[in-house]
Amino acid sequence: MKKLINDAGTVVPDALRGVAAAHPGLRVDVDNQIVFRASGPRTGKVGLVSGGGSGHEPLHGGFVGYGMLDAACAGEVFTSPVPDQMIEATSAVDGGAGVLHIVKNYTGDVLNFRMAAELSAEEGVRVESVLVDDDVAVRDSLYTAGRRGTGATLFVEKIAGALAETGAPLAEVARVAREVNARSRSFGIALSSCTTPAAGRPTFELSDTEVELGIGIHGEPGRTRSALRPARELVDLAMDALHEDLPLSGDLLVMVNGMGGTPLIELYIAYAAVADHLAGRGARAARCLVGNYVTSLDMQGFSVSVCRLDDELTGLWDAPVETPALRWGR
Amino acid sequence: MKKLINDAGTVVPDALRGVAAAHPGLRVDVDNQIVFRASGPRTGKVGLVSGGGSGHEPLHGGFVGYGMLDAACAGEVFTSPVPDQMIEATSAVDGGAGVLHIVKNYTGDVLNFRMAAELSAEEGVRVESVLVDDDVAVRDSLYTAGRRGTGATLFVEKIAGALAETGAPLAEVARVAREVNARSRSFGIALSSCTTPAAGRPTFELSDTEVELGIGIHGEPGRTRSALRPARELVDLAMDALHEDLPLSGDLLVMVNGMGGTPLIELYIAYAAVADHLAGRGARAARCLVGNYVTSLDMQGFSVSVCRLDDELTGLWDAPVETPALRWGR
Amino acid sequence: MDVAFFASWIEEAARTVSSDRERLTALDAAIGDADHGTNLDRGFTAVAHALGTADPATPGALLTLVGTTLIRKVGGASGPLYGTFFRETGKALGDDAEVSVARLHTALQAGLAGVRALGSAAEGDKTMVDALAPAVRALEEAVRDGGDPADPTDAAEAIGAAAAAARTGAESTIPLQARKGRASYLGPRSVGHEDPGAASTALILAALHAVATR
Amino acid sequence: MDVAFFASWIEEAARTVSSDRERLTALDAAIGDADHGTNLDRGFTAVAHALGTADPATPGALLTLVGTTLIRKVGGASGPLYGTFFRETGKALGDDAEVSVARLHTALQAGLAGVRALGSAAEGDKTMVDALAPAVRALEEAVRDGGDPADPTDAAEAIGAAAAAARTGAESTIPLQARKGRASYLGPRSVGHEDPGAASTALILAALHAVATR
Ligand SMILES: Nc1ncnc2c1ncn2[C@@H]1O[C@H](COP(=O)(O)OP(=O)(O)O)[C@@H](O)[C@H]1O
Ligand SMILES: Nc1ncnc2c1ncn2[C@@H]1O[C@H](COP(=O)(O)OP(=O)(O)O)[C@@H](O)[C@H]1O
Ligand SMILES: [Mg+2]
Ligand SMILES: [Mg+2]
Ligand SMILES: [Mg+2]
Ligand SMILES: [Mg+2]
Repeated sequence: MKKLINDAGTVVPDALRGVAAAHPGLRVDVDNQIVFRASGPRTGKVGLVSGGGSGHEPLHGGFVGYGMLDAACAGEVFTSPVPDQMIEATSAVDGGAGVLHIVKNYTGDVLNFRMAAELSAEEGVRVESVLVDDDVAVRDSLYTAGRRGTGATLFVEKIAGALAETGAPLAEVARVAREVNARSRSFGIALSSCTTPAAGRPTFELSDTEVELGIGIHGEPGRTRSALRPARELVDLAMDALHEDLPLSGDLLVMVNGMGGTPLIELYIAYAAVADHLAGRGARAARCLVGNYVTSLDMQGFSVSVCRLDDELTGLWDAPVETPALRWGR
Repeated sequence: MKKLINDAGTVVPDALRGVAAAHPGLRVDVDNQIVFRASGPRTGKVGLVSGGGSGHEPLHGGFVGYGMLDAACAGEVFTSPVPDQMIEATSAVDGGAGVLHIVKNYTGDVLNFRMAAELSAEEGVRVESVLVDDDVAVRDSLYTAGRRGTGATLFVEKIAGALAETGAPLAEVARVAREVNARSRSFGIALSSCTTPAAGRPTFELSDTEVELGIGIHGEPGRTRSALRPARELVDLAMDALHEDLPLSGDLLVMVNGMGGTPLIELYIAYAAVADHLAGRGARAARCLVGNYVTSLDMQGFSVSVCRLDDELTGLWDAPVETPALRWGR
Repeated sequence: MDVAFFASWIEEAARTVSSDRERLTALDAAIGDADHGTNLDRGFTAVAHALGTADPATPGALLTLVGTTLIRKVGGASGPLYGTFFRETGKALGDDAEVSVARLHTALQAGLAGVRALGSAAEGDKTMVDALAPAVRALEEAVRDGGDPADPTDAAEAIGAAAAAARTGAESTIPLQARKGRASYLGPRSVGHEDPGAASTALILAALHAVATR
Repeated sequence: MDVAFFASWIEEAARTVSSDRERLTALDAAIGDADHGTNLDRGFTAVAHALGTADPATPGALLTLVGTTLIRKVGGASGPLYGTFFRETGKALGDDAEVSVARLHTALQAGLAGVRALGSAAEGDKTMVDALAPAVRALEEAVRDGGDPADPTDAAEAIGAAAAAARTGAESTIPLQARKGRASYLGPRSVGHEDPGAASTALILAALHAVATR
């Protein structure tokens, strides 16, 4: 394993110390692994708390700031954070209007956030939880833990965050968050595995001519292995999978997301193919992001996320945001 | 070689098509491989043109937009663009106040930009050229082609771009650009080589326990090979090299830059070490960037760039910028 | 079985989780995210620390503290699930200073019920429940079939049956397709691998047996 | 040597650059950025295309077009340098329809001067100049030492001496430490490798020789 780290056991606090040093707009509780806005809670504003395992940077800490999250809890690499962190974050960001938990649908995240929500409620904070489960690679049925939460988490955090900034009530913010999730789908493809610092070797092995289709963001193998092929064809595979689940039409918010080890030049090549694919279906990327936003350590690969926009969602997407990883309008 | 590409021969135009599709604020001439602001030249504003080999994304095309470049010429991977592109870009962005060429110090870039500047001048455009040569790994002497231009290119493009936006004359914009370069230094360390699409295999081989010290941004080997060690120690090596050349003191602009294949979590770990190192020297990162900005395809590694700020430069750094890869204040 | 016995169990469990950490992580790499061994090792290290400072007076208090610590320190799926298991087991033991095998059985049953309620996994879903449920059943049978509930040899035998059932249960997950947790994302590709949580449950019950035969 | 002869040279140079592309790129990988073969191959492909459409009338016009095309299409260090080399050589040939070896020598001398002026490399800096300069010198000597300037066999021999000198010159770069171009960044680590530009110069002159002996 070759990583720019000090010690496999201190990866998360070491990185959080860097986040703290780099971003004066954030307050980082390194011991409890929580990233807050430095400005603290705003009275009457719904607080947004998210969190999850580390290794997906900039998700979630990089999305804390005006117009997006109020706090993010960082777990160990690929391991959901614990209820204590969530409870601490929840009470710290409550401005009296309640707190929204944005939870990616993994058993660990769900169980820990559920415990935290119950205990926070007992402490008198109004909490609503929204589950993100956008990954069409997982068939949602009795036979799985349900779809995973992946790229759409960014969409939910941005759009719900923008609405919260307007002073909308908790129920409204939760409604729009669920709406974004319901309108969003993702599909990911890996060209390589990733190596967690603790394990020290790649989670799975891929030959030079293979890709994993339908991967999540934890280095877990995908649903099938397939032959490496031109970017255009890989994108078509992903887009077809999305379309099968949610017809691609009208104005879309589109993200071509890198898994951490894929350079930007390749992501733009993929985005060109996405734009072509959408044109072929008569749909349009009204808004887009191309970059490394929801990553899986050093994995090479990409995911495509789409959200069917309406005027309300487009307006909230365009609203100002000021976080380390997403910034416009201020 | 495993890359998200269509064909090794069409990497640059394919990526430029993606840039064009993703960024309505840009106009991309895919045939001539030039990225322009969609808004065209502004009368009385000095135009800023840069460019270089591809494979360093977001440099340079990702820095075209308000407050930064007016045009960027993209060469083949790791190969400087040709004079025709530069001449075309220069005449297209001239708003009557002349054009600044920002040139990274590599023989290829220098020669091609020199030819372009001469021909553009013959066509009646006032052109000034600024050479960026910030890489302290190369001893500047009679015995080398001089220091390479690396991370400081971003600093020069941002700060000169901000000044140009105020309507400052060409000589002033060139002066501040040279000043930024004179105050900036960089040093890079690679944990892996990179693979150009045309070559199809890594430019050099590194074992699992080795790093290359003093690398540039073209996958070229560094000046020495050394043992892999904790991030903190690698950072100290880089910082010591910078300090030896330009004492680290006072307010600095600092960039911890990823080489393309290193995930953000590791860059933050490095940034924590940079902040510690600076504190130890009584210096301060008054402004900073942490991310993949001046990359070398899929190389794993990082570079640290510093610029000694004064009030003028800090103000220009803080001025609004709106490009695909750097955005604040609007 | 007194509080010292239960302290030894947890100590032994911590030791064996630590020495089998790589194996558990490797199992998780195959059908999960390669962290199960690291997660449990981190959790049991925190447990050792918590027990060292708190020094609980009864078996019930001890196991409840173990559970709370796991919930607070592990994260992931296994943190709340194992945490709940130990908490519910501990709570069921009340303030008793001395625990019989029969009492242990009902307490473990409560622990299992807690895991089931939280994770809603049924047997056959390829989770820790596939090791835990047969273990509790085996203990129940051993208790019912007799022996002297106060005789330590008989207790050790009963616990041995439970540990063996856990091991068999863990192995029985190999041919199963996962329906819960991260492994379920793999669909049919989850077949052919032992579930890491079931494997760690077998380890934890083997530790109980090891301590009972000392 | 007429325009057809020079067209054949360039054709042969394109062929050999293309077939040696990987080797040139590998040389560049060792002390540069692994693109020299790709760069030249792209350039000569564009040259072939340009010659196919433009059909220049004289050797001078042809070589000038070759140079301009290389400048326009190659980029990097070698684009302007080789471009200048061919342009200056072509310009020095003026409108002549037929070129003697002596005339070729003075023209190549002008090409070399152009490369020197642009890149300011001296012999021994480990660049293409280390192949080009001895080649031009060898041609000069061959011309001076006689032979019938109009006899094709004597011309071929003279050109053969130039090509051999270029090859020797390219090999002479191996022990050198680079002082120009990308390889100079490596300092002492550039020692022990053949300069890719010198290697391609040797190829281009070998192509000239091959055509001259047909
Ligand atoms: N719903 C569930 N009910 C019971 N056990 C579960 C459930 N989901 C997962 N598990 C268990 O948790 C184990 C994985 O734990 P661990 O790897 O520590 O957490 P994570 O999956 O969050 O990385 C699985 O092997 C399985 O035995
Ligand atoms: N200043 C110079 N003068 C003469 N030749 C040079 C000079 N700099 C570089 N070269 C030649 O250019 C070759 C490299 O060409 P190429 O790899 O195509 O360009 P780049 O270095 O821009 O990638 C070197 O091997 C060397 O022979
Ligand atoms: Mg996990
Ligand atoms: Mg090059
Ligand atoms: Mg796991
Ligand atoms: Mg080269």
